[in-house]
Amino acid sequence: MKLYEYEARDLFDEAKIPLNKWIVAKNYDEAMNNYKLLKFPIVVKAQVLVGGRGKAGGVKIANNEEELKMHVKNILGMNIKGEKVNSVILAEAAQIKKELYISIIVDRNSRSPLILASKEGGVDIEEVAKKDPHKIMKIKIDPFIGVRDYMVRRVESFLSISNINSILKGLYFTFKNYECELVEINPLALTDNDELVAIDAKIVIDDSALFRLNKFKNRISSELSYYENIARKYGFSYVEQEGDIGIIGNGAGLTMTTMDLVQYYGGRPANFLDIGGGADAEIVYNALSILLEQDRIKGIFINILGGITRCDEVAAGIIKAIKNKGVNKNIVVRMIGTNEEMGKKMLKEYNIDVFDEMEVAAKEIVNLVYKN
Amino acid sequence: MKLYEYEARDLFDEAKIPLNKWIVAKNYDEAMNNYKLLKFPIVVKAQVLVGGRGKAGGVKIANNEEELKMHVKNILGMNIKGEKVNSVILAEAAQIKKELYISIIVDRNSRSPLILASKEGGVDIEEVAKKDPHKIMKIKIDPFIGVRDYMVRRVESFLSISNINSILKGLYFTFKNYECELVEINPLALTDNDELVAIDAKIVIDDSALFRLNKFKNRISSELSYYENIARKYGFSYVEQEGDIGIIGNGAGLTMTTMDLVQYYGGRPANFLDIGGGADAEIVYNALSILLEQDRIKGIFINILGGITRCDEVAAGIIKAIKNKGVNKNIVVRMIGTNEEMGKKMLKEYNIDVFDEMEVAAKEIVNLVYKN
Amino acid sequence: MGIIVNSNTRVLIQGITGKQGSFHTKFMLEYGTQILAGVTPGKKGEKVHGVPVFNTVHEAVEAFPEINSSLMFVPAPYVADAVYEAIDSGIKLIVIISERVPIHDSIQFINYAKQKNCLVIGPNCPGIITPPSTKLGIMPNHLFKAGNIGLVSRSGTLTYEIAYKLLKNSLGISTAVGIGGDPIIGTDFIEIYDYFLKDKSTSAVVLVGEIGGDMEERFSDFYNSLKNKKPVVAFVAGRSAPEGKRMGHAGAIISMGMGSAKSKVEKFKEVGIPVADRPDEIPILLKSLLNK
Amino acid sequence: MGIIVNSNTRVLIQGITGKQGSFHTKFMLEYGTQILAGVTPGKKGEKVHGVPVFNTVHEAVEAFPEINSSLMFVPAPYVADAVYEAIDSGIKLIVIISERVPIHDSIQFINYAKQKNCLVIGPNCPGIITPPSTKLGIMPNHLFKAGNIGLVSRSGTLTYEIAYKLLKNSLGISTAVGIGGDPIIGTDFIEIYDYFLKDKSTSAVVLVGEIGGDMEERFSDFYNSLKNKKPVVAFVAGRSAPEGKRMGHAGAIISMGMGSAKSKVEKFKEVGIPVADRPDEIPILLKSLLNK
Repeated sequence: MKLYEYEARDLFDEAKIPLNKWIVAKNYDEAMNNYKLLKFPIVVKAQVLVGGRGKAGGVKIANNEEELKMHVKNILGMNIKGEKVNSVILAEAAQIKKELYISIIVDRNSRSPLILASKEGGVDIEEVAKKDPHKIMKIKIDPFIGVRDYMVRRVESFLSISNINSILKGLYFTFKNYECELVEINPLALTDNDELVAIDAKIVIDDSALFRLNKFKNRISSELSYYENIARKYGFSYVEQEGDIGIIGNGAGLTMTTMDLVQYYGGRPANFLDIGGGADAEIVYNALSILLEQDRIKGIFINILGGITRCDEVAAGIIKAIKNKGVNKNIVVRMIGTNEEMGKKMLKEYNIDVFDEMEVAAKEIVNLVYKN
Repeated sequence: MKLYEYEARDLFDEAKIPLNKWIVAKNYDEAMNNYKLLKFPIVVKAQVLVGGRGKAGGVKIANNEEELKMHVKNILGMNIKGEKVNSVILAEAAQIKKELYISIIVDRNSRSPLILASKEGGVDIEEVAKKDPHKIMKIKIDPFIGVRDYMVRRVESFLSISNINSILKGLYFTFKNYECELVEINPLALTDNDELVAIDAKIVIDDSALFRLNKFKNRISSELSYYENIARKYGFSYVEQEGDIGIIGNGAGLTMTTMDLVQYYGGRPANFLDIGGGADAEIVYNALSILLEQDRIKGIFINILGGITRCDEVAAGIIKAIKNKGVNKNIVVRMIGTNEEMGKKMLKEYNIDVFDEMEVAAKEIVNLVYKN
Repeated sequence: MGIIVNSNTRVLIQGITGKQGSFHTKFMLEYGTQILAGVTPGKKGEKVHGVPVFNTVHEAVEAFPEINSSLMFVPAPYVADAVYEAIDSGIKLIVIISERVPIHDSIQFINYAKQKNCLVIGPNCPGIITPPSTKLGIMPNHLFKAGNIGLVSRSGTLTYEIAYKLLKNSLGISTAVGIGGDPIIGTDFIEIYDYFLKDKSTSAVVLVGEIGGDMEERFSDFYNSLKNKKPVVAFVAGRSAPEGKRMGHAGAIISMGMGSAKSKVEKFKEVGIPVADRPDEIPILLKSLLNK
Repeated sequence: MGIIVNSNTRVLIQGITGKQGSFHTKFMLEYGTQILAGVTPGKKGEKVHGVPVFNTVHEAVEAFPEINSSLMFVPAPYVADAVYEAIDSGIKLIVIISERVPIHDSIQFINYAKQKNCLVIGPNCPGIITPPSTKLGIMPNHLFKAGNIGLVSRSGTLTYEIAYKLLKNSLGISTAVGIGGDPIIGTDFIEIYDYFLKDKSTSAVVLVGEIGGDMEERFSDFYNSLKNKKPVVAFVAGRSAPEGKRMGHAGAIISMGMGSAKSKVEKFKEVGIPVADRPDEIPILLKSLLNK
């Protein structure tokens, strides 16, 4: 779960990581009432979870009250890549001598946290890694000993600075304490008087750890669309796409492959929907209902390989949805495995053809949706 | 450094380890003013660092105010194995169904913390280990993962109880947080209503960690005798014994061996005094002065193998002591190694014989002290 | 034969009395797996499909010293403790079925396991199966027949799909390993392939990747560096997946331009590993490699 | 020849610019030790008796990849960090001279070192010396001449005393190891004796114990269980020590009836290891064993 910048800044404050002075405002009045705590020039930053807000006009500098009013008005309520701006950060613009980069990430390869430090900050770190790999230093953190002083000295030596100890220890504190996948300062500014200040704050928390993170466990993720939130409630996994063929599968890899096959045969998948292992009729009903409701979806491909999942349960869920919601779309079902015969027989009665091979079924749904 | 029971109880309170209700009192009035917080019967316990206070009459049960007054009066100021009782604990006597034992120790063999649990508490755990080893369970704690729930379940299963989780986690918290060599509850009482309560509290803190333990770093250890405290101030290591031949050596092993040799030849070592590595004349002077001051000491054996320690510095320290304090005791010096010739020459001028072999020198000091 | 598990494998089930644990214990027993004991704290003395249940791993191992492997159906919050218990009891293979294990827990217990020379497979995996009779996992029994194809996959149901395709094309499996769909897992493609290289019963390997991370790219580099190889056919799920969205699996996410199917497919092809565009191409590619 | 260190040992000194570090660097160089670099944070570019100083171990090892050992004169509060730095830079032998290292630090870094296959000697030890020319330690150079006696000791000066007795009796040393006087140390009697068993240049071993703990007792059991042994002569310091008092060394304390010299001497004798009552008996006992 990605945090908003202002949430990440709160955690940085807790970890005593120095930030340029800032306030957050949920509306115009709040911004205008509180901005006087800050000195001009002031940066106004849209609070959204999608990347690239700067290029989208979500970050502006105000040199006086006039400009500030204008920027706050413009940015609040703005739509950035489909996400509405509901709050802004106002922050003092730092006098920056040099922009650096520092983060701690979960490294899949070493199965450990990793410190990433870059001599070039304020830009896409992946770009730096590709273009100038020598500008990036990586230090593996053994999870049992944490960030040690010697690592601090190595980073300082690499970045030619001398005061990153508390920042690095603070980052690791946040990383551990809030079970993060990523804590990032980009840019980390070296100011004209040689102080280090975080100008931005990015934190991604491990979803699987939310149950024990009291501070965040009830936070609703506004990254999710309307249907994605419904899916989370019903206990299956749903990701929206822009296409017109709805997808239901059991298992993440099989569901992705189902989408891939639809695309392979020229179709446009409308979503990823994984009902998980051992889903009962009710889950299948809820899953199918979400897709049936959406007008943009012209056809639905249900792909089940029954292991723990029983084909008769899946069939029962499909039948319930057809009865309750009515059928206004093409539906193709591929179903093999546990109780396959019973499931097939049940669906026959509703005139739904069931396929054995997913490739054949994928071709069929594409034909049905686009060729008619 | 061993803590007093009341200090250990404070740490247990911090760690939320349940204790029988208690107060500490430094004098009679304090005890009488505060005892009403407790219900009779009340146990009065002498606060000393030496073991065996119970047998020495330092622990008594009072069933009413009368008895309480008597016990507090008797115990405060009492002398237990040379240690004066300066404070007492008053504690409610628990209704005990069964006495158990639990501790966490530093285990030299596995280089790890170790949980020790015994079905028999309130007695000497070493005795139980010898007599009934099957009554004791040992679980190694990996320092990087700490006390895990499964260890709690194993201890509970072994002791036939079901609620030691918070006690064991609390003990480990104390053990880690205060860098202990030992945290021990003996006995751990199972009360009539099946609750677990610590009836005693023993903690030994690692001396080497004191510099970073703010709570204890300035605590003066009253375990130490007058001269032991002086020695600590001067930066050498001194342990008092009951004999009459004073010992000075450089290095712990060599100094112990020096004592052993004196004993081997029939003498009684009066102390252990290790001046450490690279001692200068001033340290030698201070060390020798401590021994020269003590009337019980009849002779002194100085045994130096010079490596970093220079024999001329040692000689200078000896000469300064002789000049300032006067010689009223036999002194035998064994000295080889760095600047040996110079040191020997210096001492010759003061008619002090210097030996090459420690065995010969040891025999000589024993002869001088006892045969004259 | 096969890798990691075989007829010498003696299994403990941690979390045996739960719904999933009990359900799959039955199917594993039916497949022929030698399950000696189960553990659920507080359930000592019970039996699950004839398998005795203990309170602690220590007790189970004391009663059955032959136990050399543990399979976990423990709820995610308790997985870490269960793993430490198994490792500290001397178990050298741990297969973790549980999903949604916190990443920081996985980091710690996987590093701990490595120190103690214990092999961890998973978390969030379907397990490992060596046909004809050893299954530590949740795969449908009937799809896995003995043969000479090694199968290693980041995905569960997709593994069964491929086993089904192999079966229909008269190809059998030496061992199939689901390594798990989390970002942090105990054993990766390189390590499993290394086992297959040493296994005489394996002639070729199917490697099933998916979006997220760079395990496929790292495998390709490793494969390329080898002198003696066994043929590999690869498949990558998620060609149609958008950036920045987790596709069901915690580890299946394209982030910051990293982990796309395109990158993985290109890298495989670059080092000479044929990539199937559809699952039904896998048996065809395999047969052509095996007939070379 | 000798054990652990020899003419192939290339040394880094951590804490080289301190008083002790600089002083002993000189004597080690005089003895013939190959010291390539030193580390003291903030002192990069300085030289100590000609040895270049770096800010971090990483830099030193980058400049001198031949470095395979580190000797530490770091102040006690900073020892743990220095050890982690050395281990994470790939160094496989660490000798820690520093005294008063917190026990909880030692527990952690010694366990960490073991995971990474790094050998730690100490803390609170005089070091290790293989005559005629390799010393990682603080022993007086002139007492240590090459020969066939292995020497392992919990004590510093007492080790020199015994080296002096051997020298006077025309006995030389293969390697002498001071394992350290702390309760928690990296390497114990058993491990060092194991090295001596495999060392062709060692014919007999002098083992110098002292009160505290049960390392001597555990060694005796180990020795007793061996089929092929080399002769051992033991000495135990602290026969006259009282219970409950630390005798200088942090680890030298008889507590709760454990760790007395009497127990150790009896145990040695029980398994057939002759024990010298006085240091000057050691050469006599050695000669009689070697002439058997």
